[in-house]
Amino acid sequence: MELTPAQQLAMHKSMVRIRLFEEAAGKLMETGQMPGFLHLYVGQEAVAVGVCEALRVDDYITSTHRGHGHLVAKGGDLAKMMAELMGKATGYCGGKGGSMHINDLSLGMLGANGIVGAGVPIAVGAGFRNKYLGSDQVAVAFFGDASTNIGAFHEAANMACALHLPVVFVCEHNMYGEYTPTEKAMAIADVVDRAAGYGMPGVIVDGMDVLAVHEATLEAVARARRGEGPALVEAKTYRFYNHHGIQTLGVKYRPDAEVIAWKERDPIFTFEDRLVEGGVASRDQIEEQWAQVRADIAAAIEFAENSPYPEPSALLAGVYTAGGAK
Amino acid sequence: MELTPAQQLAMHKSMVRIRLFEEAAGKLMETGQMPGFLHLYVGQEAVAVGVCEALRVDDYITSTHRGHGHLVAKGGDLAKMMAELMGKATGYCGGKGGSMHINDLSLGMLGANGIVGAGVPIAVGAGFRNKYLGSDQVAVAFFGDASTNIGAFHEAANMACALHLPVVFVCEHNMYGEYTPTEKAMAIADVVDRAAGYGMPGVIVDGMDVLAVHEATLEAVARARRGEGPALVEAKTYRFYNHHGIQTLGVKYRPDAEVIAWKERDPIFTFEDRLVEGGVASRDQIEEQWAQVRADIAAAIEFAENSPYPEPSALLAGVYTAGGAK
Amino acid sequence: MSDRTLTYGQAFSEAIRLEMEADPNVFIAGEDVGAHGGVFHTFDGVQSEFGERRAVDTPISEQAIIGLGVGAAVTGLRPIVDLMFMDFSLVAADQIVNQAAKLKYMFGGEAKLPMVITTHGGAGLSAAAQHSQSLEALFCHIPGLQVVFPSNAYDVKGLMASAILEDNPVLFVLHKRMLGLKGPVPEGRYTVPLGQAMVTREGSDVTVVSWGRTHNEALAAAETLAGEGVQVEVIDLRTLSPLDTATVVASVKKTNRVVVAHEAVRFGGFGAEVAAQIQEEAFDYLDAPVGRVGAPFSPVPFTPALENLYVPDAARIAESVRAALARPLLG
Amino acid sequence: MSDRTLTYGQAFSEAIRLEMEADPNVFIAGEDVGAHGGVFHTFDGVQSEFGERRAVDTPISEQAIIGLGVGAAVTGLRPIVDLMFMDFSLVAADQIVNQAAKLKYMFGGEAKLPMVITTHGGAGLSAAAQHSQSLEALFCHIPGLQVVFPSNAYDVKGLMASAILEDNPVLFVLHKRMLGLKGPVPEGRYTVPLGQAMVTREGSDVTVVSWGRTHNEALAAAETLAGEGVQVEVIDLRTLSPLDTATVVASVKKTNRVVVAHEAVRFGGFGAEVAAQIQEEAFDYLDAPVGRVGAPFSPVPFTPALENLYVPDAARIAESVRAALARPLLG
Ligand SMILES: Cc1ncc(C[n+]2csc(CCOP(=O)(O)OP(=O)(O)O)c2C)c(N)n1
Ligand SMILES: Cc1ncc(C[n+]2csc(CCOP(=O)(O)OP(=O)(O)O)c2C)c(N)n1
Ligand SMILES: [Mg+2]
Ligand SMILES: [Mg+2]
Repeated sequence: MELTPAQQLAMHKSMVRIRLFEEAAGKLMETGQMPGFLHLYVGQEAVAVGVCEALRVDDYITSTHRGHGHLVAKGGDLAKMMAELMGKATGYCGGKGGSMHINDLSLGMLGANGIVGAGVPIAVGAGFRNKYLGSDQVAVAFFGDASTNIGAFHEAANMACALHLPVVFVCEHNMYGEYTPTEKAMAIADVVDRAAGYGMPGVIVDGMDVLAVHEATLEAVARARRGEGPALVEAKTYRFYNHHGIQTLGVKYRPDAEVIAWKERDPIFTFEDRLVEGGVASRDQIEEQWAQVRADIAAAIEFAENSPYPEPSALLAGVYTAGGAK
Repeated sequence: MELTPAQQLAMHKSMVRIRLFEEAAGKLMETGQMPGFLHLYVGQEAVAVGVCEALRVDDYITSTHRGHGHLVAKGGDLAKMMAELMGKATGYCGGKGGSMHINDLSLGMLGANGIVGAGVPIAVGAGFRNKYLGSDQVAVAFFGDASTNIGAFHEAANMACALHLPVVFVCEHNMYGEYTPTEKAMAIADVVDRAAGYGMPGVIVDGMDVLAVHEATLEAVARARRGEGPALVEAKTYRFYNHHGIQTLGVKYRPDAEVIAWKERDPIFTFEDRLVEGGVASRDQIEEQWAQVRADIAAAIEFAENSPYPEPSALLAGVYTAGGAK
Repeated sequence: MSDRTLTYGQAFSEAIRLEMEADPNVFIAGEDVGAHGGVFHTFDGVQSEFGERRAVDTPISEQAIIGLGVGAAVTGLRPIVDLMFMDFSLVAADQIVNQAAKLKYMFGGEAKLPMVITTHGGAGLSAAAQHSQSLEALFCHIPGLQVVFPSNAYDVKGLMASAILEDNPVLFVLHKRMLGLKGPVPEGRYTVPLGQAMVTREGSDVTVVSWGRTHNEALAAAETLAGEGVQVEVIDLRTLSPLDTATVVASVKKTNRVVVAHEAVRFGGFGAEVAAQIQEEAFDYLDAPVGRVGAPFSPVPFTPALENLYVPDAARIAESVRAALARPLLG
Repeated sequence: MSDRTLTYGQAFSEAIRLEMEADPNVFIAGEDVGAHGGVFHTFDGVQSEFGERRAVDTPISEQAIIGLGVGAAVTGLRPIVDLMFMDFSLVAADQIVNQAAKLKYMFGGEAKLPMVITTHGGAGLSAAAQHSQSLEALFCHIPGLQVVFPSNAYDVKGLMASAILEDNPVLFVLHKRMLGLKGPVPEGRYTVPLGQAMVTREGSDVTVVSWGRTHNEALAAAETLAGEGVQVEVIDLRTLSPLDTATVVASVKKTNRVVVAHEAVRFGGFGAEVAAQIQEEAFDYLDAPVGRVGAPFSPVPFTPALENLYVPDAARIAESVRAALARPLLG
């Protein structure tokens, strides 16, 4: 299925939104305006965007500690995101969740997650719900390469296959789990080698190429919608910043040359070249998109900065839901 | 490596010991003399014996809820086992562990385990110890087919491969986990398909054929001893009795015909035919082995029956070890 | 009260079947809960009535079982997910504590998480240290969860109905030694509200607060003590979290002496919270320290010879009550 | 006391390095504990001194990390295995509670399980609900474990040395907000015995029992209250299990009033056990109910605006002490 120019431009814009949102958040953190831990998604934009472009609003996704990109790609509101990261009452979680628990149920985004691998069984639950209700909605679980070493991932992958649920597993293989090279944490190079152990197909895709990610995901999603069960998509990608925070070069565990080489394959800039070379968009159009997003981000920051912190009374609100199905 | 007649007879005897021990325990349970849950190993004798014959006394094994066979095969003392199952002070655990926690550290048998999959990481710890100390001892983890769906199995298998430890994973695929056919619990037929996902070799072997099991294990063990890392051996086998207790036919979840067909492949009787046909042993010799074991079992029961229950003072003993490395 | 009797286990499956009839979004999932009806047969009849779609046998994957519940609940279903033995809650503790319990709060209060986690706790079957625990204290400490532990068939059915209708995650514990215990159970749907303790025997001399199987030991102890001229008021907490402190404190203000008894290990057990609250709220009314009865500080032993000593029973409760009564009035 | 100072975090790695020098069977394993020195740098210098063999980076596999410790310990090594954040103990709860804690007992008492599980607990970094918990109550309830939670650099080093030398599994909790806190730490090997509380400030009017970061808040509260003419005796439990009841009770018998303060959620927290024991053992000495200070019944909120309200501090402890003192003497 050919993507229209409009779709391709939308994908480009979505990637730029992630990029600029993250870099703005990183700066705010640097200057002490953003509390807590920030795991920036920069570098991996093609994955979230390529995948989410293959989804409908009513499809579900679960995410990770590195979750901003997934929410932006699913259509998240930048202002509510920025406010949440700043701990404001107007944020997505009223300031109670922060970066690691950001979510938008109305967009089917069932949450970033602070526990490695823990979102994957939750996606299986959403997939179960879809099948249970006879709906053709799908559920996508995003997770990192190193997260596939944790039991929850395994149980979830197996259960989705055993129960034949419409779940697509998207592994973002960025070669590291925190500061440990993944090659030290697993004796295989490709996470896709695990798919056969659950009885699902798996495919490796260039995670720096948004169109490739999109195409591979489209197929996996279509299969799941048709009731043919789960599949795994492994996107080879790279995070441009440190595990958390904004350092790029000069970290002990990653050679600078490696970082630089991956940055040369920047998923946004390479896509822009293709858009221009393919006659899909002009440089001006692209610049215009950046400008629009810059304005959106500035507005989001302004909104967040001008928002109040939650009242003390919010502390105990929302631990339980009042009422029930009675 | 050819097995000597003496070795083959020893393997036969070991299988008979398991068979008669289990059937005696089953009878005692039936008549109310044995408390708790009994998960009988009958039918799977060729696996424990084939594997343990490939091990040294100083190699380690971890076991499962269905653990008596593994301890017998590792050289366990039948009297102490029987006493433990009866909850007597003279039992392996002083009556505190029972069937699901039976162990013999002096034989490297690090315990049956009541939690599915939980023994597997412990075997990895023993394998770590071997490598750490530069020893050529290996560690074997026994586990059931259905246990491979639990996270602990996955984490342990991956960790052993990532750290390149001398661990052999032995899956006893008896087609069921409790009352659920394994084909409903996983979308793959062979657990060995999971080995590649960790980066270790895997082999399927006829779990009703003690020599085949032995041969496959020998190779995996030799590899591990040489420092070449983990391997997985999947033995296709069958439990002749119910998940726990002694019912055979007439259970709801397993067709009688299936049970009968597997019983025709009884690992002990088929091995006896081979011993006789191959001129390794006479029928009389074989009958003599059964008689010896029968006497051993009778003595074990007598020992257990005549043993006292633990004193009340034992209740709080052994929660902590006194002293330390100070 | 109805004259129809059901067992504690049957009352459980009846509650499930009635609520599944009433709401197509309620389903059960867990190991062997479907075709086999659960290892303890507490799900008997569910799959035969509702089919495999709504009574789902899962792989042995406790983390994914709870995760399946979380994901299904947050997207609109009302899952009942089973953990078989309470000990296995430890395998799934992250999904229960870090996910199910906290999700709503972390998400800013918008999410709804109507799910029931069912399990079978307690000792008494010679099932040893990994199949006999009473771990309710762990989950009572976790904001976002509710914890229910009934002592009779009537309450099992009514509390389970409430749990299913509840919009928050509930950990519902059945005591596996009580499954065959019969009691009157009305036929139709009814609820027993969560969070309400019940005075199950009135008395004026001393209060015993308990739950689950130990509650019935408390009743037996009260009977024995009645023969000694002591009138024991017995309270069955039924729901541990939220705790019905008011009912407990009202009783203690009347009797001035109290013993809290449970099967779990005494040290760090939930009885400590009950005791701490009683002395906070009824300090001036107490004529003796709040007594606590619980298991000693060891894993559950296998052999009946030791397990019988381990599990707190009526005799130990009576002993603790006598100690509370023996205490002279001061001042 | 030495005039050399180290941070709380440095004292930890120094204890490890000294014990690793002394015993070749001691090693560390966990996520990023090797090359990176731990996410909080509490293992800094270990791999550079002892190499990859004895400072092992593992996959993200908390169950297998603890299992590795159990298997290595029962076969003769002395593992130190790390869980990074205390919240992740829930991922590994089965291996900690059902395996490590119970193995020796289930095996009839013959096995030896010398292992230390290290982790970083507590709030105060805006790390939200899954990276900020104080879950010590869960593990104190488990027979077979010991639980240590130090409040200063000197104790960190001495208690960690004891934990490594100990033949039983120890859960060793560092508070992640205290890692940079400096204090005097002697250079060589020394131990602080497990199971011994310490009176860290003497006083005659009221006792405050605490541990970890909250202990230091208790000291601050005592300082404030001294200005109001109140002499507070402060006790740092240091080890929570086994609990040094004797030291606590002796103090309460002297002061007749007591507050137990901790950072964990108050409901079902370990403070309940301490309070319950105090009223059991010092009932006649108490002039006021045992006060308890703990976090409210909610997950840890992310935003500093709420987290600061959530975490119990000196002001709340002082308030609770004043309430205990305000209580009139009866009788
Ligand atoms: C259960 C658990 N263990 C450890 C951590 C700490 N942690 C957070 S992110 C991370 C690395 C995850 O690596 P990967 O899955 O590859 O994702 P990436 O960060 O590379 O995007 C770790 C170890 C955690 N949050 N949860
Ligand atoms: C964590 C956990 N979940 C569930 C159980 C209950 N259980 C005991 S044995 C068993 C089936 C195991 O099947 P398999 O691994 O194939 O071994 P088999 O019984 O067939 O030998 C189950 C579900 C358990 N003991 N532990
Ligand atoms: Mg990664
Ligand atoms: Mg099986």
